[in-house]
Amino acid sequence: MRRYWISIVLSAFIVVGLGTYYVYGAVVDFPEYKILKVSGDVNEGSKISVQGNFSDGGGNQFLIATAEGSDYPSRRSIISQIFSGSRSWMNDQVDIRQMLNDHRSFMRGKGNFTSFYKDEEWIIYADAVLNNSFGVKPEIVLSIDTLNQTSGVVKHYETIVEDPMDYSQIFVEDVQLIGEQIHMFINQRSKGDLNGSAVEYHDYVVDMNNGTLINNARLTFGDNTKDNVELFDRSIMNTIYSASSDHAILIVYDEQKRVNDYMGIIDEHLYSYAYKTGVLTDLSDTMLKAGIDDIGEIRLDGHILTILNYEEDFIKLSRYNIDTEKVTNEDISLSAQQLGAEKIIMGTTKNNKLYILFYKNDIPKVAVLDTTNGAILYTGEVVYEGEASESKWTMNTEGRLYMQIAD
Amino acid sequence: MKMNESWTDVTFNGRDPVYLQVVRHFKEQLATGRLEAGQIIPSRRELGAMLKINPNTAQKAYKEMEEQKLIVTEGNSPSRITLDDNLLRSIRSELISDAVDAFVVSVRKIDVPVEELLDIVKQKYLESNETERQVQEGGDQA
Amino acid sequence: MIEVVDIHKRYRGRSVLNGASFTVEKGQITCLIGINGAGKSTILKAIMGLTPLKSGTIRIDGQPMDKNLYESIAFIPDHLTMPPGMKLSEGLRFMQDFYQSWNANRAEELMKFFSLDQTERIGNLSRGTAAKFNLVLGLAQDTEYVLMDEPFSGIDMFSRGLIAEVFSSHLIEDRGVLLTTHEIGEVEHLIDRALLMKDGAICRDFQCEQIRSEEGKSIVDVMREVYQA
Amino acid sequence: MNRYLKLVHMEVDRFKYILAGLMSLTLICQFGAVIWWTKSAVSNRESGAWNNGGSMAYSLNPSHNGNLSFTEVISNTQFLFMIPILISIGVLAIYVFLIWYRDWFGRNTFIYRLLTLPIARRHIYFAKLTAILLFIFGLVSFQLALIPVEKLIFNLIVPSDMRDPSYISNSIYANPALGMLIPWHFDSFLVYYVIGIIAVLVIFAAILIERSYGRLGILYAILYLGISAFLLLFPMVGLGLDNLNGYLYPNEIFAIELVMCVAVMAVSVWLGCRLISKKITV
Repeated sequence: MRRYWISIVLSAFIVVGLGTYYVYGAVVDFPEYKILKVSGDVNEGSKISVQGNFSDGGGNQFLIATAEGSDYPSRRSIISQIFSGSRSWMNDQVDIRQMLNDHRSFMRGKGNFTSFYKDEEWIIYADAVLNNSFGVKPEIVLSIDTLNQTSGVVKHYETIVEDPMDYSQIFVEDVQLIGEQIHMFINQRSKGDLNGSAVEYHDYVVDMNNGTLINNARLTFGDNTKDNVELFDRSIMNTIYSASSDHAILIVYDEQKRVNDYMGIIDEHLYSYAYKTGVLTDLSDTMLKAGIDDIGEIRLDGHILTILNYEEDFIKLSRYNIDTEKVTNEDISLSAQQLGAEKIIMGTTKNNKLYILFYKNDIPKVAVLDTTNGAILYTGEVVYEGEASESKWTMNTEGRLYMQIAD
Repeated sequence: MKMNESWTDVTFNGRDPVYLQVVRHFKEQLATGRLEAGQIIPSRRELGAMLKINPNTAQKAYKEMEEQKLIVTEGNSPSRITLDDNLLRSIRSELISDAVDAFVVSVRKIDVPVEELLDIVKQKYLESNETERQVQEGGDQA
Repeated sequence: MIEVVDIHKRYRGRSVLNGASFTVEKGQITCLIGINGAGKSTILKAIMGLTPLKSGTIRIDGQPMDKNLYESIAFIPDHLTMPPGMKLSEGLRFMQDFYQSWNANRAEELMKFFSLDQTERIGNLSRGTAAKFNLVLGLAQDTEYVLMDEPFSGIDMFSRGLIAEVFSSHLIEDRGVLLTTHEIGEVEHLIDRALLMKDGAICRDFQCEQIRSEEGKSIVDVMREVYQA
Repeated sequence: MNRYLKLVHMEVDRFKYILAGLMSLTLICQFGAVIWWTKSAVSNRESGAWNNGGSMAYSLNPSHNGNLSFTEVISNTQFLFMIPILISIGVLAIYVFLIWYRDWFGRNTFIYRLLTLPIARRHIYFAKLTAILLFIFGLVSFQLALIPVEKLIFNLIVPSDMRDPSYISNSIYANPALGMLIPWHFDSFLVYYVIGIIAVLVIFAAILIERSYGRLGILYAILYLGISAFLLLFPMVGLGLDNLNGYLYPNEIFAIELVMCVAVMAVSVWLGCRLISKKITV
């Protein structure tokens, strides 16, 4: 046996070395951060996940803290990084995730989540493809798949729309079903860089029974006549893309013509487009009347516009009803002091809750408010769980902090 | 074994079967008295080693000699030279006659008168003996 | 008995073996004679299963080559087959480890006979010494058969003597020996049987003593007939 | 003792000096790096040079309170740490070929002996494979064992009041090479090294093909390498894994990739064993 010592030692060394590392070392040896309840109902905090960095001198480690504990994405198994990591945007949408589970075969090869529409009876996927292959006259192909959830019947139509201005980009912003008509809200950009490129919004209406194009309405807004002014636009769609909604929101900035860089906004308009009537109304003035002077972070739920504004020292939330053209209830407005915060980092709303992330003496904290009445439902803070000797750690507040709310 | 030195420097020709050449060598040894009647002879393995021939050949040679009654082997005891004097004597005369025959055949071609021939033979033979003796003495002194 | 039946082999487009057939009997020294590149070594390799054949069969005591037969047939190639890094002692150790047929005492005996130094590194051996150690490795196995490739090629004459002595010793006795050579010289009187190779086949196969007594020819004479014809 | 294990030992024995060399190289480079960097950092602080913006290494880190952590040492000595690792990888990669070819070439062709051993020839194949794995994991666990020692050295040099605590596994990640070598997650470890093993198996098969079919063999071998590489890579790049309209779902692509790996692995082993026992020629 003694002749073989070298091999025996080597093997033993390997087993012991790797064994200990992967059985003990790797598993336990990491800083654990948690969101701990300070006041209120624990369940309100369960959806919150705070993202930040942990640093011990070497490069920062991205980490996500929740009520359960902390997760280090960079340390996830390579398999999950490669495979569940790809196309994760699909799974991030709760409605899409549901459809993926229920209708695996229908969802196959459908990856553009703004192209989905879903109600009790129908699931519709309407995509627009630009066919400008060489030698062919450029044309837009509207390809529509419908699934009748009760009968399980799947239909597929393709409708060709000729493309007068040779679009370089085409993007389906929203799909809605009104009666038996499929509305495709599409953003088309002609060739050329951002400024100087022509933008059009179209509402293509297609008959869901035979796929024929009923109407192609181009939305006209702002006026391009003013010289040294350029229009920049952004669109706001229903928070849950696949859900049915009567409106699409467009925000248009009149911006001073760029000489070499940004010259400042002259004016901004907020339009709402009603699918039923096809009418585009400028809400800017009425909203001003309603006391909304700044559209910061804006989201659309059905016919309710939620407008959230925050700075380091205050946060303000307004809810505006597009149909009644009035704010639904008193604004919720809080100062940092009221929150007991040194600095408000961010706020976000979800299902009638306002979530706020802030920190005080280097400890990240979170608060949850009811948007209907402004009541504080929950407050919590991110704490380090570990040996006291190393408790000097907090989540690195110099690095960017961010908050996500699970569905 | 005293006999070795006279054995190790045997050279064979490639044309006659090796085992016959071995037998012949034995006979020469006998005729010149290097081997005596009844003397124990090397085992075939030793022989093979001494003559650098493979054991099968040695075996064959011994078989031949046994058939010619030249050597005898009782049971497991090592082979020894036969004690049969007549046979031994006949070997000697056989060797001599063989040699003389060969000599006669070659000398016939130039027919020399027998007396002259005998003289020459006698003279040469003595000379060769003389030189041989000197060689041996030289060897002994060294 | 080793039976080689109608073996064919092609190498780099030319046919090296071309229907060679012969047998090797136990208790006999059989010599495979042929000019360089006649395919002598190839035959030995083929018997040892070191190179695949195009066609033909090789049987050892009636069965095809398989791992257990390596216990009963030893191969002594024309060069050492042990890593240069090893000491001679380690080399012997290695053989002992893997061959049940290994006979340690005989190995000792042979090492003494060739007066080889156990502590020497295999890489540092001179050609002659290497050849001797090679013989030790092959002959210290208690095998039925021994195959030797050119045991005398490039060996100084003193070593030749020693090696020749091995052939006429009990180490060879009762075994079936097949050796190859391109110069008959040293082995002329050692071998029982000669196989003359030509064009990848055996063109003459005779018992040496027989051809001497019956035709009064030496092996060299026969070779002349074959190779100068 | 089982003959297969004896063969493994023999292969290990033949590589021991190179292995020892690589290990000591790693040790010298990394210890040297740690000592040198830490010492200079400490003296920097004692001389107070660093907080008037002396050495830039620290100013890189925004949240720096003047204390030193072991992780910081690793992240500032990456190059010196990587050199021995890369050299080791290179040497092992070459030896994957040499472990076979050294038995064919040179004055003594050991392969004659190996192939005429009274054992099933696949043992030779697996012995060489096992040896390679022992070398790889031997070096990895050696590296792993070095890190705590290096941390100890760090603690000895730096006075405790100037020390920030740090996590071994985070320190490992401070150097990408170490992170690859010893991933934090065991799944990743498996994935990396199984891929490596598959590569070794494919190369072994290619070598044995070349050894079995002479000059034409070189062509076949390259062909085999190409095909295997294609089969292994195709599912990852060819099936639109991150194309949002890709027809296959990611987990389906994963399944295909898995099947490919198993297939290539199995075929390579089978081919290797078959060639060495039937077709190989010396």
